[in-house]
Amino acid sequence: MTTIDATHPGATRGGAGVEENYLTHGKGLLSWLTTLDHKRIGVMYLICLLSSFLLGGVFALLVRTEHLTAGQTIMDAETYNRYFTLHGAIMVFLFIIPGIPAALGNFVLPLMLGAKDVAFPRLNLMSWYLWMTGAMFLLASVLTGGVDTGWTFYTPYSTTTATHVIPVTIGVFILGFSSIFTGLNFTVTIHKLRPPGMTWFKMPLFLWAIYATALIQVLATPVLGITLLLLIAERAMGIGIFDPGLGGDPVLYQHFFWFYSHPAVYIMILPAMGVISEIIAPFSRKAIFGYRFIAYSSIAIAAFGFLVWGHHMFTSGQSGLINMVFSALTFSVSIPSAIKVFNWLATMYKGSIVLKAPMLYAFSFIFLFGIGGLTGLFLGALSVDVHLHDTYFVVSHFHYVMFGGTVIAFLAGLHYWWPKMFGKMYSERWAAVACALIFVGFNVTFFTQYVLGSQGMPRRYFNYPEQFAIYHQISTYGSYVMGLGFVITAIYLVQSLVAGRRAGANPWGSTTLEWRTPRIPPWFNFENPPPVGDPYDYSQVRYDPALDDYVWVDQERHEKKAI
Amino acid sequence: MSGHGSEHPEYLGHHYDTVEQQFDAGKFGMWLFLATEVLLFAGLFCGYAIYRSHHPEVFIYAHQFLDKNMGAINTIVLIFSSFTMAMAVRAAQLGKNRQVVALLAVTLLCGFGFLGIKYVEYKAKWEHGLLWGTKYQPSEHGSHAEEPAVPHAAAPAVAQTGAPNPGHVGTIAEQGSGPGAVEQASPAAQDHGSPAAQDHGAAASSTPSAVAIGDPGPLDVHTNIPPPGVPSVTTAIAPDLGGAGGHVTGHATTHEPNNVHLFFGIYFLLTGLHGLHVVAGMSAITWALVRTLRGDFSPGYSTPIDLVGLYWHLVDLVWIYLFPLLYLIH
Amino acid sequence: MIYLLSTGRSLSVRFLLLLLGLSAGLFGSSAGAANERGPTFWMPEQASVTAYQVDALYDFVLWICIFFFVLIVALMIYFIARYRQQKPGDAALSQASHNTPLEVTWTIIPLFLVVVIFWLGFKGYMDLATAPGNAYTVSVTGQKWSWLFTYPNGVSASELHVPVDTPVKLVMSSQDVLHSFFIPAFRVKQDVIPGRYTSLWFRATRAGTFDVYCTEYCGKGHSDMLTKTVVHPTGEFQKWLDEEGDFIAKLPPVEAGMKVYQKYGCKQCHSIDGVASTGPTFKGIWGHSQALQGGGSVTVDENYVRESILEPNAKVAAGFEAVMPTFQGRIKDDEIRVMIEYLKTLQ
Amino acid sequence: MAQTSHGSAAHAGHAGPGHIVPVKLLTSVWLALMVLTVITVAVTWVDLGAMNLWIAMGIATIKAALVVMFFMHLYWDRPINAVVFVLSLFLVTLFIGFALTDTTEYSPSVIPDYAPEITAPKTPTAP
Repeated sequence: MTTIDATHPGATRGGAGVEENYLTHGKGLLSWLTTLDHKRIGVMYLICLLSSFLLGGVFALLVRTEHLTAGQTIMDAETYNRYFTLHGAIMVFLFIIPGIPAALGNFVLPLMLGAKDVAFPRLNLMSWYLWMTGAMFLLASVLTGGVDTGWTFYTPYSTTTATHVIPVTIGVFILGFSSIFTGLNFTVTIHKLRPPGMTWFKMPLFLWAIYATALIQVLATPVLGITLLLLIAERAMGIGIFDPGLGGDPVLYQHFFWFYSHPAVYIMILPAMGVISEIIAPFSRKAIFGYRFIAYSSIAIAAFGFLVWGHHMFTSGQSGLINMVFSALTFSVSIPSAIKVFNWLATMYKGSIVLKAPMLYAFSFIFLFGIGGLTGLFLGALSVDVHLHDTYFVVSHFHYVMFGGTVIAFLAGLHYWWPKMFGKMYSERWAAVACALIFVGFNVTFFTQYVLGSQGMPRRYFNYPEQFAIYHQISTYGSYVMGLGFVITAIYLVQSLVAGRRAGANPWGSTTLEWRTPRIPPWFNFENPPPVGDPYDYSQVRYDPALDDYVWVDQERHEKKAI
Repeated sequence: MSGHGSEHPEYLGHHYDTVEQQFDAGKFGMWLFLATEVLLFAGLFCGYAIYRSHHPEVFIYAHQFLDKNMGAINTIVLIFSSFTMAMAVRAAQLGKNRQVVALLAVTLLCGFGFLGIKYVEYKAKWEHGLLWGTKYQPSEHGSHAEEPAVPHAAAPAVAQTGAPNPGHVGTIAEQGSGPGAVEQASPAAQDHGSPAAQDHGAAASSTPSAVAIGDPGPLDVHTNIPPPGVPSVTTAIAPDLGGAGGHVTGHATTHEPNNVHLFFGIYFLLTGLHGLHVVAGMSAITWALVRTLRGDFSPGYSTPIDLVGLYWHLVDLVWIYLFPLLYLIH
Repeated sequence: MIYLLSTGRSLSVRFLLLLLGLSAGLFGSSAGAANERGPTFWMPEQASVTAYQVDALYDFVLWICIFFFVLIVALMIYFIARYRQQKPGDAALSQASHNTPLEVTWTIIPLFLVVVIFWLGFKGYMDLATAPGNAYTVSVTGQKWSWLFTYPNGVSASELHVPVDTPVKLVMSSQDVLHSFFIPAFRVKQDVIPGRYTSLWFRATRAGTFDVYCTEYCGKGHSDMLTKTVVHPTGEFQKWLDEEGDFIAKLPPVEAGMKVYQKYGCKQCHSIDGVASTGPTFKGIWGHSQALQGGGSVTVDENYVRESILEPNAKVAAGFEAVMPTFQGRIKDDEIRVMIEYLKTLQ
Repeated sequence: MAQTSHGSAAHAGHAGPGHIVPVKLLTSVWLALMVLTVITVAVTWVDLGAMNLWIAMGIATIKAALVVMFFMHLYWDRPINAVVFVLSLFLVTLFIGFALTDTTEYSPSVIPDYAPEITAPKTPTAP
């Protein structure tokens, strides 16, 4: 860092001399495990999250394989019940909820904001350790036989089953605190660490999305905490709050659970929408359309997200009055989501669209999230939901949103920020192939499940009547295609780390602040606060064919002057 | 770190520009954390609200077994500790570190006092079997246990369900050491004892129950904890036993409502979670105390004390609601 | 469509059919003016008065979804093709960053649509939730992993039998964990909760046999917690009910025992073909010695069978979990007697 | 961070951020809290029916407000901190409101004195 001239605006462009960056700042595993640097913590999260995604994915493939034939294919009913539970619990609590905020958000948020770190770096590291502790509990449960309650832990089944419920709930409880502290950190960072010039409406939309997410993380997760504590108390001490035999109310548990877990859906999807906003604009070389509408819609989704939890309980024995209220409120969430999709399309209109991996994933996102979002309309409508509730229709709907939305956006963001994270490029061609396989495989797997669900196939079924066999088979084959896509992704990403082409400092020509740092950001991000411009004004950068990279016009001018 | 100017004090994080910014960030962070604490308790308050509104009789009946005086004393102790904490924050801002130490120490002592009283209360509940769920087995006193147990609809419910943890049933009898726990009878027995037996029980029980509560010294431990078999006059229409020397009166018996254990479940969850927060707050105060003694703080920088103070006040806030909700039910 | 798909064709052909079926099903669905319709690509057959209403809304929402989905994807593909960057660094044709009237328009139109969907959904739900006052009431008990239906005259059965064209109200409760009662053909579903009565109603529009599923996860046998709804033609329901009422008197004991075996869902866990599942098989069990969990053994005789039905967890067979619910209070003494007669024949 | 409003001129030479509350005010607040505690207990001697609960809650809320505003400095603090706190209370209300309304709505369908005929598994369950 000593080589950097302090009078330079922002940080210098990378490339010359020995690079001192966050990856080379300290050596050895210990320097990583004790790091307070948000970028390293982000990378550590990334590694752990991808590992849990792999684990959850393996369970998913096993579950799908079991459905190749009716009755027992490769496992018995008890194993199947454990596997789908573990698939759900691992994917939801270990991967998707922390997913984009903890891995990509940690890396990108302070850079985008123009800050040197998050507000509380120690707390940030602690979040990671809490995540690890929670993951250990879940893993311990997996190794000792797992749980068979479904990831929702509905009482009274979860209080009476003989499987290891308590370790998993303790694990999820700890993961909840990890999530709370991440959200708290981000909220404070965005409020208090914006550099001069970074006003609220100069913030990139990803930060708006992360901000809205962080608020939900802080305000909803504690209720999950108390719910799980009550469940543990119920199981370990027989406290009776949810036990009808003791005067308790099992349906009350569902209110408790969904008060968190519905907003949690927005913890998953909001950052994904933020990533897509961040990608559509630079890859269309055009200012994002309707910045304020998109920003406000993030906040609106977060706010409405707290008001709709009861739509998970339309057939649960919830009263008709409350069903009506929640159904009405549920539809309110669809409006801001629709606004976002239309704004993305409008951004592409008359753009200069670049077909690179991140943008391909963004297209997949719009396609898949479109389906996922629209099929939500069926489930929000009370009378139709009565038929579709707890069938494969619901399974398909939330996979289209959680996978087609969040996971695809996670991949989009990963491909988008990969050069900034590691300073390397990956193979565009293989990325396109993998994206196509995942897209096709996903649709084959899950579109069939809409049909299954509408026909009445209930979810969480080990066995199924013969008339559903064909759909299950198609679905399973689709999942293999998807799995293949991920294997290819893993291979070319690792290959990129080892032998990837050296990336430029701003290969996509984006104009958010993280692209002002050298090719790999230095330890403290910015020596001086970077000049804050319009995040989506692409006249600030110029394509340089010699470097095959974009250069900042103001930096270039400054360097010329210096010469 | 060539960029760090000379006026970047040691306590200022590298990523902050000014002390004020760091202070603001710390406080905002703490308020967000307090919001999460509020929502953590929200679940239990929600449970309370629902069960109280659906089973008011349970709450009216069961709250008599709580010692209102102890609750009141604890309220006073916590409020006083909040006051000393606020004074400590003020002293820290002014750089009067010796005052800070003294005030924090007093606050800590109040914390211990609160926990001590809570311990006495818990012990009494434990000895009387006034516990949660399947462990709710109010003990009998005197000749009461000689009464034949009358079959009762609620009894099998208590005994049979929630049985993921077999083996708990009956453990109180083995563990309890107070006189009240010596004889263990079916939970059904106490509602149906004949009036005569009830009389007898009332007479016989006042002494052992007082003994069982323990001897917390100057605190007023009269028989505000009637044995469960001997509820007061017509609890169903809820005359309060009164804070000023309320005691078991009259011989009329009222039936114990079903699922009284729900109240104790909620009581233990709420006060237990609150107690954990008291312990956490005390740890934080100890940490602040040590750092003050080490001389970490100056008038320019005492944010940690401020933050610990905020946390401690929240603990007080929760109790301000718990006291009337649990002890002063009408 | 379904028929075509389930015939033995190669997978690729089936998949093609599935894709074709998308459109076929759609057009089929728009023609559903009659009060009843067979299975379509999307929905199972309609067999209740409310099914038509639910399907109409389903189709309405489906068309809205298709419209918006096609709109979005078509625009996306058109923009990709039309505005694709020609060479690196090319700028966009326009930098328009907002257009408030346009944005307000695409906020208002969806808002209007969802209000309509909500209203229709709510109306349909009110019809589903409000049983006619004269409905014939059947009590339903869910337990791991079988259903038991009890009729006003005290008769009980493991399959639901109802008269056609008559409103039937089910009052349901669970004996253990949550279950959910679902008849796809009637488009009705309701969770069955321990400690509470929940209810649903339907009026079957034609005679036939329809699937019943449990749709709230309830453990190992969740996917086997199936039964049938038999809708009797006019006049035949009462006949069935009368016969069912005194089958023990009318049938030979062994046959009556077999009926009991089916009625209480014994077959979910106890096979009669010698293969053990959740519980020991009944084949060859009578008169033999059964090893018990925790040591010891017992001879399977009248007393043991009776005890196992009424207090299932008193003596659990070795190698099995104590998961059997008690039948105390529901099974009649006579029924246990004929059940034992039936067991004796399973050698 | 230019719009800082706290810290008062009265404390010249005070370098740190944050408002310094006068001892007199702190003491008054404490005394007020004690008085309100006594009132809370005293009110329970009078039977006012359902009003008892609301009076108790009202007094508790006044006490809480005193603590929050003066002991916790929220009166002088940045508004955002108050917004966060109020938001959390709003969500508590929302949560309890919906859950309570729903359970009350369906309470007629609850089976009184429900005791399942089935005994739960007697085998020891895993933790």
